[in-house]
Amino acid sequence: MAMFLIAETVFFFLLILAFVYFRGTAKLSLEAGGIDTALLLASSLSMWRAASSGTGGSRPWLAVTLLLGAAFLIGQGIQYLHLIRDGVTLSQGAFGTTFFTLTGMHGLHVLAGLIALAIAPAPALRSMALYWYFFTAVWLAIFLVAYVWSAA
Amino acid sequence: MTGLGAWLCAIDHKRVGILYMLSALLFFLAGGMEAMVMRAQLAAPNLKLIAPETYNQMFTMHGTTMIFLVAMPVLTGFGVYLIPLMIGANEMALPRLCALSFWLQLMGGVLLYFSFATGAAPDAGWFSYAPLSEKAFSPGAGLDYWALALLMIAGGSVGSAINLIVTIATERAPGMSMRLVPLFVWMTLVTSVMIVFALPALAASLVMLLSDRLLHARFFDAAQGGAPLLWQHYFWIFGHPEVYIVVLPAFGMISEIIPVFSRKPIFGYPFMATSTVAIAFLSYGVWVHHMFAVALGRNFLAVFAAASMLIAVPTGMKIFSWVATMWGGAIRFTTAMLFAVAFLLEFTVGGLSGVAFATVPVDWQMTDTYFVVAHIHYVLFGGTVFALLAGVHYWFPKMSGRMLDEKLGRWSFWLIVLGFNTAFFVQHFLGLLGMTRRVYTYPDLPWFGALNLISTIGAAILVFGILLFCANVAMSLFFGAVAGDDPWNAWTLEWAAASPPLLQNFAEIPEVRSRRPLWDRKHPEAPDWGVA
Amino acid sequence: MNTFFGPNWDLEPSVVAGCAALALGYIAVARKRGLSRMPYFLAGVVLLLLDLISPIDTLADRYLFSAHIVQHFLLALVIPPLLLLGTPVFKLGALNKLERAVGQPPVSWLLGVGTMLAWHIPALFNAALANDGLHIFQHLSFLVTGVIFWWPILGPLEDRRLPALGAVAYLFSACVCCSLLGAFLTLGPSGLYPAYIGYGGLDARSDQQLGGMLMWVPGCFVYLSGILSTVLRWYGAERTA
Amino acid sequence: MSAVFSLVLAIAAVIFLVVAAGVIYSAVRYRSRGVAIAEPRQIFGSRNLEILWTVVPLLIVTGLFIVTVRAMVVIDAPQETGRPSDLVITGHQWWWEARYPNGVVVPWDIHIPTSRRLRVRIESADVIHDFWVPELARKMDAVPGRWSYIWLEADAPGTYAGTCSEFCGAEHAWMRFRVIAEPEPGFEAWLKRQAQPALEPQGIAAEGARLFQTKKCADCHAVAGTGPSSGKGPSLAHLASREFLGSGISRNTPQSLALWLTNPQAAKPGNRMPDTPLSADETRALLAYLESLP
Repeated sequence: MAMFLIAETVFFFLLILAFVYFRGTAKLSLEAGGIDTALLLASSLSMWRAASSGTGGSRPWLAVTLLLGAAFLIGQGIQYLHLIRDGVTLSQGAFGTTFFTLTGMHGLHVLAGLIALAIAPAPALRSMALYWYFFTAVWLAIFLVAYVWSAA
Repeated sequence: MTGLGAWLCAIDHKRVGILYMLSALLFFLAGGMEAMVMRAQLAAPNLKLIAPETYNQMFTMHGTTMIFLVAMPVLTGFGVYLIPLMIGANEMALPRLCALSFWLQLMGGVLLYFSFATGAAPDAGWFSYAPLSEKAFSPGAGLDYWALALLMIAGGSVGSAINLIVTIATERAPGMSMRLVPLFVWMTLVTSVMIVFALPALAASLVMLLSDRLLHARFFDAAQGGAPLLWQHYFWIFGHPEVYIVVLPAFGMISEIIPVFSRKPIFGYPFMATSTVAIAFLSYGVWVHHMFAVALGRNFLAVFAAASMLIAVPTGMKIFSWVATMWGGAIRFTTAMLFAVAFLLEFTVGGLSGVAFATVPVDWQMTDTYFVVAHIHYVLFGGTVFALLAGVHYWFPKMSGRMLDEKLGRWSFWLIVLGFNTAFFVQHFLGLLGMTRRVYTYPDLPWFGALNLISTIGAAILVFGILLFCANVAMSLFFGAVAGDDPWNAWTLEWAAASPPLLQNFAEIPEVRSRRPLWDRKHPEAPDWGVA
Repeated sequence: MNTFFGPNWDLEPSVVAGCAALALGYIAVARKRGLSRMPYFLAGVVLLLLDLISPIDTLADRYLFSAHIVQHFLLALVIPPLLLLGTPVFKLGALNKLERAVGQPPVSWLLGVGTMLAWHIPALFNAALANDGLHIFQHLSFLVTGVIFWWPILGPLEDRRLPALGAVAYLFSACVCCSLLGAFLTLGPSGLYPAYIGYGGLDARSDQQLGGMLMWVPGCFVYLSGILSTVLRWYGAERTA
Repeated sequence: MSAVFSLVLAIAAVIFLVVAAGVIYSAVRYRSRGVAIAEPRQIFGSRNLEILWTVVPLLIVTGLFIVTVRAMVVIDAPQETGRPSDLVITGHQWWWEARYPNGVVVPWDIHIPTSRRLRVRIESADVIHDFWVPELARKMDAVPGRWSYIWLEADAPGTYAGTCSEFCGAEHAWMRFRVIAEPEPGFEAWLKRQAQPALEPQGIAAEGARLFQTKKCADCHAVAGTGPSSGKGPSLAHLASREFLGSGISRNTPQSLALWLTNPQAAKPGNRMPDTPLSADETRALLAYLESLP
């Protein structure tokens, strides 16, 4: 899993780099992004609780993680809708292109993580936890670059 | 399960390894046919055997096939087959991932070739420069197939690379520290780490290309604020390490074969291993030498020229070390050794023409000409394929339990050497005369026709040599002399297993105390671990 | 560089005195343990002296960003390894606590790489140019964190050194950060450091690019050499084991 | 350039000979003669030798690097100077277009004065191309959205072949061009001729001129020597005086010109010119018109 995450690091690093390179500016809602960040951080926390409570993992905490993760995706979806309503789409210049590709790829990974988490057997929980922390960290980087830095 | 079913469901590393090699052979023949179509079209000036679009599809498919569906899988196949045997393990660490990676890679290949059936094979070259690869200039579905297939292959390669890393890290026999692994294992390890770091760059660029093509994103569209050069940067950040990914395991094979047939240990193992690491690191800092013809600023190019020249140093160390291994030995010229020696010479030519390209002013003339075509073929055919042929002749007895026919082997060797050099050496001159690569035809300029005809004749000889080799493999599989466990009197652990190895490779895991465990066993009076 | 010891030399007394003290102190302390490693140490000191008083310093203060990068490169990546190579094995004694605190690889890595990155933030960098005190602090911090950074790799105490694989990861990750900074300075927006006016044929823009590349390539070369020598030493250890 | 290349070639030849000599000597001298003999002396390496063949190549590449940088400075045109470009060259799928400061636009036969170093700007209208005249200049990629500069200079009058050197699609092979260098007075006269407007067409050619508009030829092709071009198709100004058609794929004969009118895809497979149905009379009229463009 660690090796796989190294590969993912390179992948997302390059996508973020592309975003930085284009330096597209559009007004993103810092609040909405902040809420999403908080959701994902909270889910990582509950993931940690779930994974660290004994061999079988903790079912309730796992459910909390799933819910928070899903809430994150819904939050992302709402943001997408707002952006598209404001005319910012994938084909609308450099910002739309890089923003949607970057967050879209991240969202897909979160979605895949959710599904895997829902069906993963207990022994796989520790690997999944690693995966989950990793994509929380990736999101933090995205948040810092896309929401904080590019708005500055 | 028996027969075909057993092969399809195989998760044993030996079977998966063989599957890798067979699929690679199949695609090698396909890629070879594409090459022959091109050589036929180029045999004389102004020929019109095939349409320009068809020609472009041919070289795109040839390049993509040879890199992604031949070189990478066959080297992975050797790794998957040999590495557990070499480190005294009975299995890969993650056997199911091993099978999954293979099928992903194969399905990627099938998807790529399926594009022919839709009538739109990709035609933008194996590095598909944007914006030519964008929907506006390549409206057909071919490039979508290309990108999707490569994404699958990338996934499969990363999977198998991770598996090899974990296997080498955790499954070694007792006593075999990382300092004692055979060089093939070491170089495969370095290669696998490189794959983990390089293939995601390809995946990122493919995702961007697909977003552009299918979702109307604007990554590479200059008119809409995109950056066409971004593709080149990202692709070559993957692409140059890729060259070493398909060369380093071949180095590893040569490092196993030359010592055994020279009856001497490899010269300077620590330097051999360290120079591999140096190559791996440097290969990430040289990608811009594929872009010297772009106006990127003189200083910027100089940086990459320096790094590109520097990479010749560790490569040179290896070549000198191989020669030094032969020096003072007792050399047996089996077919395997013949290919290994030919590798040394051919690869040196390819390496040196590479230094010419690092010299920026030379690159400003010679890049994208047939000089490049000659260079990459000396590296990838003269290097990788010759090493692979040496490897097949060396390990075939282990894999099948039978010897390859030496007489046929020699014939195929000389045909391949003759054909290869005839086909590709003249291409250096074509490049110097100004023939650019990827042209479906050319005007009747002085020498162009004659040199191209020679090249085509050489390619035909090469095909005969390869077919003879295939025939040798097929015949020896059934009629070859029985090999025995250790026909070459070799030193690494795979020769301690049965030929072919049983499902469980080793009845008892041997203990290892030096880099040549079987030498120690055969020479208890002077074991390697006794040498200070 | 019109004349040797001409006006372009910046014979700052504190620097000369500091270097002299360093060299004399070294000889005084190390004499008892033999001076076989002295050439490394003295080379480090001489380089330090040259780095801070030669015309490089004058260029770096006013004219060329790239000269400043050369200065930092020497301060952080060349001089500390030399000093450490020159340091004989000694007992930590009172320094033990300090070593425990900053000699841990994660800490030393963060200090070394963090210093490198932080000082190139334009605001800090330009502030250091404007204020002499800050500038001296900048150079000192490069030197000190440089020594700390290289401690787990080249430090005199074998048992405090990182094992080979760890050392490779340590140096490689640092190399990546350094390269990224270099690449950013080379390829990113120009005019980050407006205090520099260029010199000779070098305009401000190519000056910044050159600086970035100097950080990038020779920087990487140092890290890479570190990695390779670690690997080679690792093999060497096997042979004598 | 050629000096640098010779140097590289010489170094490469020496290294290759050293390696080959080592291989061949070992192969002959140390060949085992069949009979099983005792193992040779086991040598594991030599630190000194390894250092030798690390340091010597290192010195060689350092030297080569210095030579490289010096040559780069001489060859390469600075990308940013105040000096305006003497010539703008644009790559199109699949033809080159040159634009002179006085507004003259010509496809694929680029005239330059001798003994003057021209600052040439390279652009692309669509995909990446590469401008390459081996005898006169370094090659330079034409990247959409970027301006790149080279020096172009011919010491002697003559015709120099050039081609596109970066794969750019179906007809990459026939994206050739020529640089025709002549002494300053001849060049100036040529430039003046190119700037002259087309003559008023007479007789059947006048009918052709009308068709040229109604059949939408003029949407893509300019016929005036100067002024804006649509960028879609090569200018046809002074067509009759040209030696080649279609970036060098055929000579400029009435037959091949007619083929372009009736079946452009047969004239140059894959090119971007659409089929325009023409009757035999219309073809004749258009031909007459085009051949009247001196």
